[in-house]
Amino acid sequence: MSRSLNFKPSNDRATKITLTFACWTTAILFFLPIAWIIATALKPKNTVLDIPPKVLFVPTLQNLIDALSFSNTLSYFINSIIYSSIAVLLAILVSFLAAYSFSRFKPAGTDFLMFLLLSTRFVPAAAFVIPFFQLFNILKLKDSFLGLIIFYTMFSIPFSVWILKGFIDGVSTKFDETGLVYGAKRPHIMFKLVLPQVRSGLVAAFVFNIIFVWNEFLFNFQLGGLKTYGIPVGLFTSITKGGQVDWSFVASIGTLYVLPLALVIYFFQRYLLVGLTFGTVRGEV
Amino acid sequence: MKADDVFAANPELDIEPFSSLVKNTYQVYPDGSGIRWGFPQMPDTQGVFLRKDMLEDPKEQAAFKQKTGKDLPSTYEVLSNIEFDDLVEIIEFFHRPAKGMYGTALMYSKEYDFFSCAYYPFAYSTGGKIWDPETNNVYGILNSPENEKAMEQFVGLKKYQPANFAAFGIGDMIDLFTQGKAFSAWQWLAVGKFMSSDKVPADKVISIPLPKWKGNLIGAMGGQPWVINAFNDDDHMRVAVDVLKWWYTKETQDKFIKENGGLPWSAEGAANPEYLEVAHYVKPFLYMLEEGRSQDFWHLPEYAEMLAVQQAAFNGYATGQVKTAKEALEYAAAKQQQILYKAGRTETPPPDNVDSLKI
Amino acid sequence: MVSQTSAKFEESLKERPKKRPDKNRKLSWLLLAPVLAFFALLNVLPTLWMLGLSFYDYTLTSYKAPTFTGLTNYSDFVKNEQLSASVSRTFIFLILAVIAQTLLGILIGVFFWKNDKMPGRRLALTLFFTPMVVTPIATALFWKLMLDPTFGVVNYMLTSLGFSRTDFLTSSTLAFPTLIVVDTWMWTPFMALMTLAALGSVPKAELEAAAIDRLPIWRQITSVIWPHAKFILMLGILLRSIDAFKTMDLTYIMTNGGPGDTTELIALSLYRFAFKSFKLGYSSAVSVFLLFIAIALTAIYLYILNAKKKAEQTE
Amino acid sequence: MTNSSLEIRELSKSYGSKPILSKLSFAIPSDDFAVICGKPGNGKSVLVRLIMGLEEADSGKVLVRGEDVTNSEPGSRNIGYIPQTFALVPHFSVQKNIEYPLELLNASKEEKAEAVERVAELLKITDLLAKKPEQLSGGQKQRVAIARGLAKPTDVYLLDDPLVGLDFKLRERLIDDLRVSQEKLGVTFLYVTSDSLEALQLAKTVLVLANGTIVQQGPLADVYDNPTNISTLDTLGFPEANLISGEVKNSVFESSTFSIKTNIKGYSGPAVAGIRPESVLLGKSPDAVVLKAQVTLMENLGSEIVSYLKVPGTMLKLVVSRTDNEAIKALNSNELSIFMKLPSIKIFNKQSGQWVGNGVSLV
Repeated sequence: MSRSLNFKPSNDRATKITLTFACWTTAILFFLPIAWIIATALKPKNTVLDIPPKVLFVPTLQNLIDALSFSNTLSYFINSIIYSSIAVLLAILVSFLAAYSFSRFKPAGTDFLMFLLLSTRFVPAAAFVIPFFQLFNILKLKDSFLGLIIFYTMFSIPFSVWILKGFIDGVSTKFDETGLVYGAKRPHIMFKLVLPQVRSGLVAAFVFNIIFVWNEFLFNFQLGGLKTYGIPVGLFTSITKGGQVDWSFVASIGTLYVLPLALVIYFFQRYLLVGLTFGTVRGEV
Repeated sequence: MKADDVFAANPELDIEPFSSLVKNTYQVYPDGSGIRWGFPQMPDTQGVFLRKDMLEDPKEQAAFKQKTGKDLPSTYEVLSNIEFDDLVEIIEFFHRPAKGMYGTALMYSKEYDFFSCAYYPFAYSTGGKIWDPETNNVYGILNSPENEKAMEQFVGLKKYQPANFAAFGIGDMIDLFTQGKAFSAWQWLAVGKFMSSDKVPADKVISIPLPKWKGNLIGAMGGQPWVINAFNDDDHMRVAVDVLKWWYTKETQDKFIKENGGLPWSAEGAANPEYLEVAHYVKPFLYMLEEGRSQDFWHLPEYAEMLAVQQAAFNGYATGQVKTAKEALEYAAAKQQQILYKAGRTETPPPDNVDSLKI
Repeated sequence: MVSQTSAKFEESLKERPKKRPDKNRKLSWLLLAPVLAFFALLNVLPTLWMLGLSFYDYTLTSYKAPTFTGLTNYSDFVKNEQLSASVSRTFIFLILAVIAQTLLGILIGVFFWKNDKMPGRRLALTLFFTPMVVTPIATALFWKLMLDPTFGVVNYMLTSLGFSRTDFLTSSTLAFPTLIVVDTWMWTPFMALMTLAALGSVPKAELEAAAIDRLPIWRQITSVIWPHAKFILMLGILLRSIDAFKTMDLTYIMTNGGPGDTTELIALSLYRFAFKSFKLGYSSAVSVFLLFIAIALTAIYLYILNAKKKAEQTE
Repeated sequence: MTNSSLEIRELSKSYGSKPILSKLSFAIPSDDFAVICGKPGNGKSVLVRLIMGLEEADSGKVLVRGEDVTNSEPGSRNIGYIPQTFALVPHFSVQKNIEYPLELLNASKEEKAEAVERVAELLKITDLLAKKPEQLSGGQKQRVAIARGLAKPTDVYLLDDPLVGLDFKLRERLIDDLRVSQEKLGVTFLYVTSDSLEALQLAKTVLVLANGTIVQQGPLADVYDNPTNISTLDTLGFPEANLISGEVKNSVFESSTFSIKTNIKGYSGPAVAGIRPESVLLGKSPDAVVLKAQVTLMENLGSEIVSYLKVPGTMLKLVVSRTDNEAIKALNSNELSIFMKLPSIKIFNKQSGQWVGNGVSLV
């Protein structure tokens, strides 16, 4: 039995080199299609469909500039940033309150409510669009930031509650009790004592949901409008120019799209892991 | 809301179209009622784009002559009256897949109405019908032997196309043609401006109407109208009418046709010699727009559902999932009959086995 | 030192102490209120709406007012073999894709986990994770381009290597497996991430002990790793299963359900009913059906999770 | 008893059908250092939570400074609190942690600075003030927690087993500090612990908690020397007391180890004789129970050695000083004889645990 055949981080040099090679190869293989998109964005427009494909070319930023200056692209980007960040922050705030309540007071039906919350994320989006569309028309919320923010707040609540509850469960109730004994009021305990201790959970919930909301297309498309469309809609509605797919445009938007997300993943890798497991794992990836 | 009401208040918008096709396709509902709901925006008809430079190449002409004993036509006058079989002969001649040049490209995609619209001229021109607008019946009409033969002929052209022909839509054909990989493409004429590139510049392209089947030709209609949403408030309504007024001004139409590759459709625009000279695809467009030369399909609220059914079945035949054209047509006809029957548009029920039909 | 007990005190002991007004109970619901309000407005309401609609014949494009038709929509749905085929196709897709992603994800996850100090690990993981965060609209479109027989780089490489041109997306035999491959590309990183998380939940000491004892690899897995890791892995499989069941972007963009209906998954059919045909009643019935499947999957997972909790409590 | 700082009256609490505390009562006068000592699982932490108001009693009352606080909020009871787990807020500096109770009272900057200086000096942590809790060792954390508890300007403090889990040396030091602090501040400490050594070292007054109630309360020496309940003997003292089961008949205690005459009146039946290890002596003596013994195990406690002796019918523990060479020599010999003075043998009712009498003479 070789030493490497066990489930602990390896120290053996040969194994390490093999593993490093395997990991990097895998990473690059998976990234290749994305790399192709980025390369396409940097290629001169008229060489995109060349066969054999142009691998060596003088990169140009023209496509990116064109994409950003096309129609409303820039404002779609800004819209995306506005509604996704406000909605996710709002969701985290209300989710924190709820998660605190679930964790500390365990009101009747806690398990059931948590289950209900989670199950909503599993309904096919198309099923809900029409009721929402009609609801938004009745409430006059269509194509308004208020409407989108309300929607995406709900959209972000289930996972936020789950993640934050996991984290608050991990903070000893001794803090609450010590605070109570010294005469602290509940809001003080929640925001001054507990909240700072679940910072990782807050970041995880933020990272996790911002990726979801940033990528959400269908509802933005149906509930939004010219004032409030986000970048996925911007991309979707401008794929074709004159009947043909504008590959440079798609690639440029794809590139502009992936960059912030890649940065988020790079800098908040740990939190991505934490978010995906609802706070049950807090370690390093 | 009714366009007639808008015309009543703004008579200057009521522009005379070049042919009744425009009115019947984009304006009137229900068929034959004369009640107008829409405003013509961008009518479209079908044609074939060809590589003029290849047709005019003396070497090719000589080779063609040697191979077939016929002259290789290269002028609009001759090509615009070409018979289907003759066009296929030329396509076959230029089909050189080993050199990365395909003879032609047509639309077989499942997307939207791509397959259907590309296929309809084959059916219409050989005597096929897709339904009976009087009784709203489909079954027994769509699945006719004529349509079956037409579909076999239509899909039979795959031998001159790339392997993924069955996914072809407007964009794929533009890419193929403008990258210099196809000799010809059966395409909507309204995208004519995009059927050239720096690899295949506009002066190397010629467009013609669809070919004729023993002298007969009926194409499908494309394009779209404007319509005004009846739920608009007064402000939106005013703006909508203002947009229409702007759209129909001479300046806007000039700009649309001369600079943006648009097409004229009004009696006045069609008569404008300037417009005719703007691009090669204006002539075939107007030709196809002549009375009776093109035909639209069902004007019914259920059209989307009916379309989805037949697109899946027809595309299935193109890809080999459905073995025969007969099966594809049978499936589509039965399902469409069911849709219309359920919607209360016809008295005739679908065949009994309709629920168990599968592609 | 026991205090003198007056008669009055004796008296007061007989009655239970007055309950302090239960502030906590009130507070707990007050804190839940915003989330519950959002939930009621944006989930309960639409769900009930959807449930209600599913009993009506309601088509936006017809002028008929919605009419109550009871279970007709459901029976239509069940009778329609085209749709049943679509549902079973979706399950096949789900099973194959999730199995592929899980196995590959575990393998890659273990690689990265064992190599926790490799150079540039963070960057490698970032590259590896990107497929699952970029909008499928862009990636699916580019896969379509890359797989194109004429312009695609994949076919270019295949032909350069002497293989024949392959039309991945228009062949009725290849399109479905091709979609599974692309879906696997997109979601294997997710399962690898869950694997990393699952392995991270195994106490280091137990792993050390297993390594020192030189337990055979399968024993390490069954007796040390699996008991800790299974819940997070199960969670990953659950999330993936439900998402796979909902797959729409990929099929919509890459094949539109074609060729024919060989890649038509139920979410796409649903989308068509709702947004192409505007058959609200019918599409609601389909949605309710999908909702039940999703809830069933979730309930199974939570059942397992609770079984775990109970097991821990009795320990 | 209005001058008591803290008084508990017939407090009862059960979880479901499981009674935890039953009719527990006691009172602690001001300026006392009172230690509640009870073995683990006897309901100490529930008692603490009830006193602090973190839980509600089923019945009974809690009085602080003579005032009924049974139904008041934890924060309004004005008790200084030092929790068992440190519960130092991780994102506050040590200084801020200590100030925290004052912060909540809206104390002025000067008041806070003064209080911090006072308790920091008391607990010798002045140099730690700028640090974060995570930078502290366990003992330092505990000092900070104590300092925080003491920083609250009040006259009643509840210390919930604050030294649990600390190493021996630290405990010794902190025990000293606590005693000094209590005296300097001139306030009431109620200290809850399961460690009888701590109780012995700290208490002025000791309260023995057993079976959900206070079985004995009084000055330390008094309680130690005159246990009125077998639980007291069992709980308080280190090493634990020797217990020998037997029977009382006509004032005579009979067991398989020895039989003696006692001063028991009005009780006969099953009984237990309790002898503290330090009352078991080496050698022989008249008017004492003399037994032959064999050493089975010697446990070195540093300054003392505990020997486990086999005697007829049972085992006995005996303590000798490490420096007592003669005694150690004796323990190593084969022929060993031990004796127990008669008054040091306490007899308890086996059922109720109540003290019934002492030995008076040999049979």
